[in-house]
Amino acid sequence: MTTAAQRPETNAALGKEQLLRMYRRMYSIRQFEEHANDLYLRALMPGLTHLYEGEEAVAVGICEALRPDDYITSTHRGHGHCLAKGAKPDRMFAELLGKEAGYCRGKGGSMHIADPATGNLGANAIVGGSAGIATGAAFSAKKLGNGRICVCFFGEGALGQGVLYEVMNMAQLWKLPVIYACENNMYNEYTHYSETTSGDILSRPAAFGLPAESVDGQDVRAVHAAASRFVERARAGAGPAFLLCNTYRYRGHHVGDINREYYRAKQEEQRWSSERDPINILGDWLIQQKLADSAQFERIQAEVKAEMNAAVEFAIAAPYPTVDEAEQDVYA
Amino acid sequence: MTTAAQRPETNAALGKEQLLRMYRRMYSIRQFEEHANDLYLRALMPGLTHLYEGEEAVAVGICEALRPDDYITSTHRGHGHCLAKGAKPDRMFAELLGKEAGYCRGKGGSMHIADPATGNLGANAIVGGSAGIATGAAFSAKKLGNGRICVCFFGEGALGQGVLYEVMNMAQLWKLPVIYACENNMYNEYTHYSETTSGDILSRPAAFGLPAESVDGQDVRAVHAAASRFVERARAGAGPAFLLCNTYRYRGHHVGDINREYYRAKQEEQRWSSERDPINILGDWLIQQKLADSAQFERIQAEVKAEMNAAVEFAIAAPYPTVDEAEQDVYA
Amino acid sequence: MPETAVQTTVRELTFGEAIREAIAEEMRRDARVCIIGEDVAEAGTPFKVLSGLVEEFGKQRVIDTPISEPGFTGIGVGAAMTGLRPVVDIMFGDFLTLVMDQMVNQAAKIHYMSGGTWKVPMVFRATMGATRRSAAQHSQSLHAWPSHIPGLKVVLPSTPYDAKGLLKTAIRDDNPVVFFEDKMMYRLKGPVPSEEYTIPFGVADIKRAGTDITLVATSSMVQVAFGAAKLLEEIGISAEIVDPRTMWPLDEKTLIESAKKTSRVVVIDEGYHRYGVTAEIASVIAEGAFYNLDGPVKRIGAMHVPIPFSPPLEDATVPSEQQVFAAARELCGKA
Amino acid sequence: MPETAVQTTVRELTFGEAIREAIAEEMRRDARVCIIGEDVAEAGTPFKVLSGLVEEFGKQRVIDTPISEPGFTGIGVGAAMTGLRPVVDIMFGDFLTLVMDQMVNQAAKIHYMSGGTWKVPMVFRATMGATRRSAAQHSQSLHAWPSHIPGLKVVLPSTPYDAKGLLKTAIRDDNPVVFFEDKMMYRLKGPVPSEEYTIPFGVADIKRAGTDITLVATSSMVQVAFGAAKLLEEIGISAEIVDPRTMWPLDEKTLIESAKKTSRVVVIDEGYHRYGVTAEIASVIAEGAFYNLDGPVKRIGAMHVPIPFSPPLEDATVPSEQQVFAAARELCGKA
Ligand SMILES: Cc1ncc(C[n+]2csc(CCOP(=O)(O)OP(=O)(O)O)c2C)c(N)n1
Ligand SMILES: Cc1ncc(C[n+]2csc(CCOP(=O)(O)OP(=O)(O)O)c2C)c(N)n1
Ligand SMILES: [Mg+2]
Ligand SMILES: [Mg+2]
Repeated sequence: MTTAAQRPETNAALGKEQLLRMYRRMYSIRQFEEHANDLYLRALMPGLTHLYEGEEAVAVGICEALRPDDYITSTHRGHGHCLAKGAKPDRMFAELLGKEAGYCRGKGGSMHIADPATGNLGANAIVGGSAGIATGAAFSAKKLGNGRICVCFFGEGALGQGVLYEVMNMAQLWKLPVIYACENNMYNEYTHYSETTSGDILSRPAAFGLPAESVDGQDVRAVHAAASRFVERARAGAGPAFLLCNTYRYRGHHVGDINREYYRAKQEEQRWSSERDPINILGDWLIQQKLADSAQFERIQAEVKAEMNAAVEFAIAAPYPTVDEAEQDVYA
Repeated sequence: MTTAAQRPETNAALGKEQLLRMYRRMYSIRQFEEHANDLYLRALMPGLTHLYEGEEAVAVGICEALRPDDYITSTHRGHGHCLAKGAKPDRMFAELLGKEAGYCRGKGGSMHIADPATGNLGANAIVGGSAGIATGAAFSAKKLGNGRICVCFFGEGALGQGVLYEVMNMAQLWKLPVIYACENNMYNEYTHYSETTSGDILSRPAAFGLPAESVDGQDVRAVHAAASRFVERARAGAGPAFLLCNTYRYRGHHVGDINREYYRAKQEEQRWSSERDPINILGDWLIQQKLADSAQFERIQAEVKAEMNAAVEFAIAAPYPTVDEAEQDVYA
Repeated sequence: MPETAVQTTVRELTFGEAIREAIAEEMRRDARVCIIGEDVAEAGTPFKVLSGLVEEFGKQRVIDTPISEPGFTGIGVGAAMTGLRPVVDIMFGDFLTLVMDQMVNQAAKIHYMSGGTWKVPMVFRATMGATRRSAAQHSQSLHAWPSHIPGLKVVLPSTPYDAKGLLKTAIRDDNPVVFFEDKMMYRLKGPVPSEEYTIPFGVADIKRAGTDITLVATSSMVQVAFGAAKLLEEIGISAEIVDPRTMWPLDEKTLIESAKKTSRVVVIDEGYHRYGVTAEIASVIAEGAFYNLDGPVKRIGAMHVPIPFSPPLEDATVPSEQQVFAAARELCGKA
Repeated sequence: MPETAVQTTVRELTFGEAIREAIAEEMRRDARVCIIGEDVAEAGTPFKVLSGLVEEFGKQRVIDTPISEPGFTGIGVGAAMTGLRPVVDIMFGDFLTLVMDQMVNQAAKIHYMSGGTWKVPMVFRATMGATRRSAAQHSQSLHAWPSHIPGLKVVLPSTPYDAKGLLKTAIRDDNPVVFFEDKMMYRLKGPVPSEEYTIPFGVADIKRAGTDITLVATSSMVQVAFGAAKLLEEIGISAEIVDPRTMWPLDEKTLIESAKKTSRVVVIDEGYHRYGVTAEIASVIAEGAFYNLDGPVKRIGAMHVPIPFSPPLEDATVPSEQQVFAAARELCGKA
């Protein structure tokens, strides 16, 4: 467990272009989620979905440190990971609406978007359910010597699942190129994590020999810097690592979780969104560093909005799969 | 993680009587296992069994620190725990032979001996399978306020099972009176534990906030001292703890595991049994301290041998259950 | 107006309310009963089924856990052995996959393995049922698995009345009981008397009397069977609806008697079709009523595919009134 | 002496050797095939089935794991998705309880949930079978569970020949396959040609032709059926033995045809009796051959109790030749 002070800033040299791409990606996720919520409110989306708003810097900071052919596994709150790894919003919205044009032909929905083209092994609706898969992808990468790594995204709630410790043990024994990215947004559904998590989180991976760091999950540059070090290390064959990203979800556990005051205060929510917003934090810094001005942001925002509107329209207009497709894809 | 130097010797005042009882208990276990092996070799015992020889100080040191109404859970290698908690050899042998007079009416066999009268919640043939049960017994004890504690015995192989970390987390969150007693005999079946265990063992429970200590598992007084401190602490309401007992099994993983040289050297086995035998270690110390002489040991040994011989004869002569009993006890 | 007077004495409760009431009554009656699970306290579960219980019984008896299904189920087993009577909450029945070792290798076998000395009085409450647009990992009906395991009892209530009476029985039972609640039924209303009652296990209920065909249906499929029965009535076929209520113990007698009477049987269940509970029920009837059957016992389970998210696909996987109607009509030779 | 010449070209292998040979051949043929499990390397599993493989293929492809069934199975799933073809070793089938989430919620559903984009080509090898005096947690035959799950294929070989041919097919299959080996059969000998061959899934095998009654039997119960067939022959009843070989896909056609021919059926399997695979097989036959059956389809599974340790009790729980004989004789009206 190293502290921030000890670490070299490996992304000091982050180019302006990359910084603006990260800005755009975070903003895209934000917009995507706003639309998802809107689709729910307009009763156009079947079921419920879990929004990633507030946590954008985690997915973007980490995925920016990856190669296109690197793998990720994702969670029930997976839109951000998916977009950050390069998925297209139109096919994602189509999937959210259960349409044939979706990434999973409508069969997966929000909680199961997967995309081999971007190395996305899939979102997973079992908390902790992708820990094995991610470790297995790293196992393959090592055996096949293809230089890939895998990032396993999961919420701090998944710290409750024993399988996580089982696979961290094996990842360390076998020096597998996998990074366990814990998104601590402080809530397991409607329960504060302090009620479900004993001891010190970073000590857990450390006990299995994994290097473990915590990072400000609202600061995309910090996330990216930490992730880059672990990615480099893993790619060099030094094995797994654990990155604890402290963050916050702005909205409910899912789109239907509106009255939240029985488990968290409105002020807390307001404090995070007004003081710790990842998009603003990067935006302010870019302006301060004179790397961008507000006109640039406005242009990006307008472009993203147009793209998202078009994507939503595409998805709404897209046809449902035909009923006979229910029996397809059961077996390869 | 405190070190030995920091600890007060809480059992300095161990009386001679108690020391001799521990000697007798360890010797009983040794004799029991010799007979079990013999029953196997004579083809009188159905199936296989896992012998505890070499590890006697762990069960005896810990169980001597318990009240009769405290609970234990045990493993596939459970005879030692069972005897140390006060079970009768005759009914144990009867169980090993599948006889009606056995603790489980012959239904459980060696791997499932259970005995409510001595607080034995049962041996368990699923590695790590009793971690939940033990923690649940502590949960009851706390809710019912009956002052009991529970010891969960398990081999270091069970460190591979995620459920152990799940329950340690809850035990610590809820301050449950449970002690996780890890018997590190260095082998998971035929594989050295270093091939299956990353990081530092004591750091694992420590990561969940549990006090964790390691102890020389061949020194019954040391085991007893450490266990007593944890038992006192748990009974006082301070919560769970983890005791790592370093030990060795003299024989094969089970009675049929005769040719072991492909996974461990004969010299290693000899070194442990000649230099680190728990019965000799206590015996030598007692003599050195002038608390006993060899005549006393001989008397104890003769008594134990007679008891074990009688117990074996009882079991051999005992009848099998009648076939209709197969359908009994499925439901309470 | 005696008719309305009778109606007012029988309360209407939702399925969810009936379950909450059963648990609350048993917790009042017996201090050993406690609830263990994720978000069961203040949140009252995501389905709000347990709302209010923590306020009445406190955090000591309504216990929020980490997301550790194997672990907290194991704790439930140990607690049950040592003096408590835990009701363990498995939020989505799909997560039973995570607790099979604790349920099957531990809870179900401990009484037997110990020669009858230890008991495991606990209830596993699990949801089931599709069409909630929750996709393949949050929609399964896996009751066939525990039904296969000796040492477990398995309950599938279909009405608020049954839910309450059977759950009270489950909590009082000295064995591990797996209790399945179709989450799509939580808002279903039905009469539930305010007086105390329990319903014994192993007693099927004839939900509708009929003469031409027997529809054996479980859980929410009883509603589907009612819909089909109405359609059948319109073409002059009188359908009897039999709800076994408990998969184990199974009331073979009532099933076979009904089949003997009507001579035709369709078995409907929302579990996956293949190797599902319809197979056992159909076999029992096919054997027991062999000489009285006019046609083969027909089985209708969920389409044998992982449950898809897309609404038109998902709807197609669940047994429907039309499907049951068509199968029944064909069996009755009116196709 | 052409007869003996023919005999010498067909080798005899044990069931265990046939399995080892299947894996070794596939590992030679395809560098992506690897083995993951506890004590699979130097120890070659406690049953010695994999002995010698680590010597030939090295520790990089024969991988000893910690005692972490959920974890290493999950690793198998991820590895299968990304270019390997793992054969995951579940030492005792009873430990399937620990991997149901990885097997059922992950491996079985990933292809479907991803709309056909990801594949999970892996094999779960698990043992089954009682009478080894291993008691309730080391003796179960839990194949009914995966058979219930769409997305999985389930194999139960009954001879060395079938074991080899089916295991090679399993390893080449692009889907998760659960392969059950009765541990009491590992030393059973039978002919296994040295030439390469595979056996397709979904093709039942008529192990013995007969005319009066069909004995459908799985895994080691095929031997039991042979014993019963001999006894039946002595009283003039000609029994046909049909081994479905794969529970899924299930060769309904062959089962039904045999039943139509003989008009009487007994189904024998070593899983627990209730809600076991005999129920599905019996239902399929009872429906498909309804108008040809002279009597109800009889099912014989393991006694519906946790498997006891004590030899006389344990032996009583497993289907026996005598039981099958008695059931068949009665069905044939010769009781
Ligand atoms: C095994 C399992 N248990 C329970 C659930 C229900 N569930 C869905 S999300 C969730 C909370 C997850 O919390 P966390 O991991 O912190 O992720 P977050 O939602 O905060 O992003 C729970 C309990 C589940 N999906 N899977
Ligand atoms: C869940 C599970 N996996 C595998 C086994 C098979 N098995 C029995 S004992 C054993 C090794 C246990 O090692 P350890 O926990 O160190 O105990 P020891 O035998 O050394 O006392 C294994 C792998 C089992 N019984 N349960
Ligand atoms: Mg969270
Ligand atoms: Mg060991």
